[in-house]
Amino acid sequence: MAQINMAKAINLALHEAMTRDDRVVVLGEDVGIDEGVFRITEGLLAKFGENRVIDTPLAESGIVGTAIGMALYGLRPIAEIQFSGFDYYNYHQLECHAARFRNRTRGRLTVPMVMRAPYGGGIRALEHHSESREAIYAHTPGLKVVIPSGPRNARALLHSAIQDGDPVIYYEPKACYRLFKEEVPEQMETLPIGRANLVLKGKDITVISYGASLRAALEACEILQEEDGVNPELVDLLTISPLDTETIVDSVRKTGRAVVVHEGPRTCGLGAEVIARINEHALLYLEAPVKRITGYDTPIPYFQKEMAYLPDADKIVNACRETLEF
Amino acid sequence: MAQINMAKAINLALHEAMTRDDRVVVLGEDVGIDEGVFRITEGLLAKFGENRVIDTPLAESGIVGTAIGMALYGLRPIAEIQFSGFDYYNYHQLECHAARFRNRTRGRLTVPMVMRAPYGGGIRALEHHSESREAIYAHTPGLKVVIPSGPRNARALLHSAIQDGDPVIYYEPKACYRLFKEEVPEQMETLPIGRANLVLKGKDITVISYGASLRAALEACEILQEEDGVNPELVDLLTISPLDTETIVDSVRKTGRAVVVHEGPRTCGLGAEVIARINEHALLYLEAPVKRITGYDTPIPYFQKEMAYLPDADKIVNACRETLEF
Amino acid sequence: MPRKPIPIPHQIDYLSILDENAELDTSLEPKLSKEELLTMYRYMLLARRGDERMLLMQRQGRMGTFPQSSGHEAVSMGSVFNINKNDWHVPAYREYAGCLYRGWKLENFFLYWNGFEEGARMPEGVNDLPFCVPIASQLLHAAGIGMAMNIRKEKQVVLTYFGDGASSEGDCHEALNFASVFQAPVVFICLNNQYAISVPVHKQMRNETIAQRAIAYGMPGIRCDGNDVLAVYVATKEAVERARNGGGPSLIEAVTYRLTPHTTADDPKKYRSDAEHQKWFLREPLGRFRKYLFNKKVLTEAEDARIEAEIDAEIKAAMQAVEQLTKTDEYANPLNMFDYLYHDIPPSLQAQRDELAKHLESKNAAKKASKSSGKSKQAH
Amino acid sequence: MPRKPIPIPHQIDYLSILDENAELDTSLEPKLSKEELLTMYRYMLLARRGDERMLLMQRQGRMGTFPQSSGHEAVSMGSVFNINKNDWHVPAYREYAGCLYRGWKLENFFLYWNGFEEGARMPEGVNDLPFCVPIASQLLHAAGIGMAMNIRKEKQVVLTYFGDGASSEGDCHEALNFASVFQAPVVFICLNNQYAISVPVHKQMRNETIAQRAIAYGMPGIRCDGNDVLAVYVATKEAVERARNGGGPSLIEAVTYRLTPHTTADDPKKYRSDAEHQKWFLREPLGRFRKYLFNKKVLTEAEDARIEAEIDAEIKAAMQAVEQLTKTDEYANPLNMFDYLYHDIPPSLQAQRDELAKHLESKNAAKKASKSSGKSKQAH
Ligand SMILES: Cc1ncc(C[n+]2csc(CCOP(=O)(O)OP(=O)(O)O)c2C)c(N)n1
Ligand SMILES: Cc1ncc(C[n+]2csc(CCOP(=O)(O)OP(=O)(O)O)c2C)c(N)n1
Ligand SMILES: [Mg+2]
Ligand SMILES: [Mg+2]
Repeated sequence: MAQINMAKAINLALHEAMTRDDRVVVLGEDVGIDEGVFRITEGLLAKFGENRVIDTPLAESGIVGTAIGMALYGLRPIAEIQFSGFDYYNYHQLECHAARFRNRTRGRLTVPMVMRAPYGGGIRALEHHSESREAIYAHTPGLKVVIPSGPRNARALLHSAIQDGDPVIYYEPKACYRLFKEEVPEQMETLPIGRANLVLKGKDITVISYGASLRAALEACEILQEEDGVNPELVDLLTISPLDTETIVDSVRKTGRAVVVHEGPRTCGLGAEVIARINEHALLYLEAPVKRITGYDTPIPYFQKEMAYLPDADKIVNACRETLEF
Repeated sequence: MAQINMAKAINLALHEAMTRDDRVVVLGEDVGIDEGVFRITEGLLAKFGENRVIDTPLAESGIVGTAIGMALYGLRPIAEIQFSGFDYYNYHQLECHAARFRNRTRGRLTVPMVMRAPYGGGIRALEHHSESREAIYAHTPGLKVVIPSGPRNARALLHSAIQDGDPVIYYEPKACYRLFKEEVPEQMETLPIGRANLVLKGKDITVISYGASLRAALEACEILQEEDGVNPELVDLLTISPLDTETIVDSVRKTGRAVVVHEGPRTCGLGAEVIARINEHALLYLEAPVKRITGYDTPIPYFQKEMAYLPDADKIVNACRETLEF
Repeated sequence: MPRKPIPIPHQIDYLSILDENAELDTSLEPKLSKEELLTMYRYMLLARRGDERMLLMQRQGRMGTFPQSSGHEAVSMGSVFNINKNDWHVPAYREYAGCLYRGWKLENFFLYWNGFEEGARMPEGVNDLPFCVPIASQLLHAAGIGMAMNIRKEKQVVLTYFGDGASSEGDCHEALNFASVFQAPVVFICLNNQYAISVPVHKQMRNETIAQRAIAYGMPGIRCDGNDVLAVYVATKEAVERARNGGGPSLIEAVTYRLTPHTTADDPKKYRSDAEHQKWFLREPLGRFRKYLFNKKVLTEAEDARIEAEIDAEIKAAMQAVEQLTKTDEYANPLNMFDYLYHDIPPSLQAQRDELAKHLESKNAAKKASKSSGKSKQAH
Repeated sequence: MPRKPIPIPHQIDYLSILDENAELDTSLEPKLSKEELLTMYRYMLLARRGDERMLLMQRQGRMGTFPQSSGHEAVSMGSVFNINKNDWHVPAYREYAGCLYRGWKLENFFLYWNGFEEGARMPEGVNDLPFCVPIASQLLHAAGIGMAMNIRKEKQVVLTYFGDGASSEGDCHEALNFASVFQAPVVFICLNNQYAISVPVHKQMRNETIAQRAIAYGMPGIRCDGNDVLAVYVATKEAVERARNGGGPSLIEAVTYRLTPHTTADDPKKYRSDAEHQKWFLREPLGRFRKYLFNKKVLTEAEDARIEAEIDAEIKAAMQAVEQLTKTDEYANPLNMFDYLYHDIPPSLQAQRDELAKHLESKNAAKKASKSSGKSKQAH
């Protein structure tokens, strides 16, 4: 198949999923005739009609709450929240219900649904349009949280999310939507939820990241290889809940050093959890404190200053160097 | 002054604050004639009238959103959410507004308000009535999060929260409401927000906790003293955001071992953050991995099994012993 | 361009058929067979007696805090009697009568309110959601189920319930609006029992009725006597037929009264008068319906006694069944808190399960040891 | 107990005074002085020209994505003209005219939509909240401010604004209900511009008007021509007077049209027709008001040209001011992201500030070094 970008890859997965399973429906604000504010739902309305591609009223709790009802009924709804900064409006529906129905009813009722939302900064957007609060979902038992980093894994993971029997939060790093292209296979494919990916095999230091930050991490690793002759191992988490402890721990046991990178706020973010698991399973292998290159504990600033807020290759390179020299 | 329990101490602080500052108002569900489902607002309606003690409609976003408006106008609202498990309904108001107005307007407008809510398990309550998700707030830049552990600090911290210029989440460990009494001074007092308390000075291991879990931690420390001749240092965080890194780190540098205890879910919980900070500032002092005794990554079960979910002295003692023997 | 009133094509009716003295408006009386009437009566009575028994159990410490349903039987039963097994029923938490009629077991109640998740596991074949504690959130599930029926072109309907207090939540608004926009076959039934815990309805809203909220959604609305099972039946019948025939959602306000405290933890003396309670007690639904059945000769003293005895036996059997069930490992083992969260347990959660398993084992071992040694220091 | 309609004591009027052809209903014409009329015109024009200039700047990359206000000037100006400085104004994000009249500077807009928080710092003495991006959430702040006025027994009022799409949010419902229950002096003004991005109002709701939502809250409601600044003025005047005299909140639906895309990132060709746009373009508020002023001889060509020139100069001055401001350390330094979050910066946040400061320093040093050495590898 041709080289496609992540926006196209997600769109492709939606087309494929809706074609193969008529229980799959898409709902959200502007997902129909407008084809999504990022054009992620392009072509869906034309192909599948108003019955399965549903422009909803402007109400996030309404979108997620009715999606839960649809899933309980037996459909496979995919609810789009226009920007992750607005999914707080529906958090109670996810926490109180999507995450709990299976447990509450001892398996009798389930909520196989996906909530998709673009998240993260770097596109010069308005206030509330650049948030990265995936940790809230990772802290919510009963949800799974998947964050792709490129076209191919985006498509595969979206299929996995749709086919999963449990509710999955699928956060799309919007800065990557049109950042680069990748070959995706002709055949649709899935990727196991809960499994991280070793992007680079190395031995000197482990860099752990996901989503848009992964690009910065990759860039940093290349700089380290080129300029420092260092061999970093780069882990792309892909799923942040449940977390792939094994891959993280195996790598750190090998390298003895690690840097965690994400753009969400630092306190109680994913970096903290990764460090806690390293502490639990690989403390004795550590040669240096694990560093966190993350968003700061402030709201992401308006776009003039957002690049200073976000992790970038410079910050990661410096953190790695400090960790290596520790 | 007489010995009083925590429920009474919080009530006392409300009486005092409303007496000394007529900008202080209380609003929430059943806070008026019913005096709160836990009787925390006892006597307030009778003393301060309907104008300042406001029974609201049943709508959490409404309560917090209007409290934000009141604070912007110049009042000092105290919004009660009946149970913390329902404050997800108003999270968007806190994240998008309470936490941001000062920053957004570069100090021009501020939201000095308190959101009080009883949190945590152990009182044989219904589903959604025993949640402990303080980490969500700790992960939200712009909020402060205070959790008292006993009558005296509950009263003092509530005064600090009310007088603070920024929005404060004041989570009340409801299992402690009537658990024990303590002497509180005649004069009203405050405690600095952001400062932890050394409950026990020790040298062998640091136990870090807060809220209702602190009781279990204290019990565990006493067992360790008695049965093992171990000298634990017990830190009561009191504020979980901003976190008192210094007190934690100083203690761990001294003891070299630590156990963190809280009842919220483990992944991305406060324990993770505490471990991350220990890693950052005291890694080389660590003799063993820091253990987490926390709620599991499931919703807290219905009450028949909640005690197995919650941290208790047994679990903490075992964790400390394993850490000491590591 | 003068100033002129906009015609608003909505009328809100009030409906009452069997009044508090069991006087009947025969012109409005629905045609229900003897069997049908007795079925309704039976489940209303079962709900009432179950409620009363649970109160006793609660006082004995054999039940947790729970919201009683007494007084709400007519709203629940009168409405639910209009739908079929393959329709959906989305209760709040006071619809005991309707739930029992739908196929819930008394065991579901006894377990649920006593802290066992198993109580929320509906019997197979029952298209009901369990009770919903977070106020108003269930209304969106009902709307979504209705939307799904339209998507799948199924001619089913959904009944869903909420309180007067619940009407203030944003989710209630969103649910009514979604259902209206998508013409979902959902009947929204408000049990206006005039209080949300201590807050009276006139502090909850300033509008004269909840029914008139229907106008805000371009949806049919009606108010009825919620203690009159016949009025509720007729009002719901219209709404269900409309929904089934593609006419979209409706809003029914059923005015009733909570005969009991809000829950077993509540003291209504603080906020409502004896006189008011007394007045409404005389209007309660069950006695009125019983009189009607006697007047119609559908029910006799003997038959009534037989039903009471049958119900009593049913309750006792359920209590015994629950006593047995809760001793089984399936119900009693704390480790089952991990077993239903996801379809497959993830490794990190399995590790937590193992951690607790180890802890429980060592605790049991310690307990055994301390039993033999006589000392017992450690907690819980 | 028959079935009978419940009288609902609410009437929703439609109000139009100056129609799209600038025909006037003189019986309804408000008494406004020449100065008043010119002030209104001036701020409407300033908003329009500011909007147009920002679009140019955006196309040149000197402005971020922003929602244009063109077409909404009458709703904003006609309403805001009824309140005083010490009343409160709680906009959504299209009320440019009213904001400028209230005392916002063009700089506020130019900064805000170009990614500087400083744009949301209102001048001292202005009782306005900044624009609000999370839809409908501001309505609760307005309700709370109104409640606070009652608590403090101040005779102020609040005007607040929201879109047709915003009316679907739970927060909108909660705000209307709180304001109603507490009789807060709040006037809720819905700019029904018939679209929420691409979603037309008939997919947003099924009710015939947004004004009839007032009935759901037992609150006065009115619908008016939102392109008619006189109608908006009169409708708001009634509501403001009622609010100020203890009569509580009101809901005004002002029917208008977004003359532009939703934001500069939107392409309305996908979802609305040229014909429709054309039709509504002819109804736009500014030209109509201008005609009225000419007809009344309040405005002449010369005076109009003078105002245009004045506005042009004002816009240019603001652009220059912003260019200077944004070069200052106060505006440009990324470290200021830490400086306004709390009254006092907590130690752990100070540590993060220091971390970024160190990083920026080393980056600057590297930049300087690489400038001299000619190589430039690292990011951003
Ligand atoms: C979102 C939420 N907020 C608060 C509560 C606590 N609560 C439980 S029942 C109740 C009152 C409900 O009143 P109403 O809707 O009238 O129903 P009723 O109990 O009278 O049947 C409250 C406030 C809750 N369960 N959920
Ligand atoms: C809570 C929330 N959801 C979604 C959005 C994205 N969004 C911005 S404007 C808009 C449409 C608003 O429509 P309307 O209320 O009619 O106002 P208009 O833009 O037409 O003035 C949407 C969906 C948002 N800003 N906030
Ligand atoms: Mg009620
Ligand atoms: Mg609009």
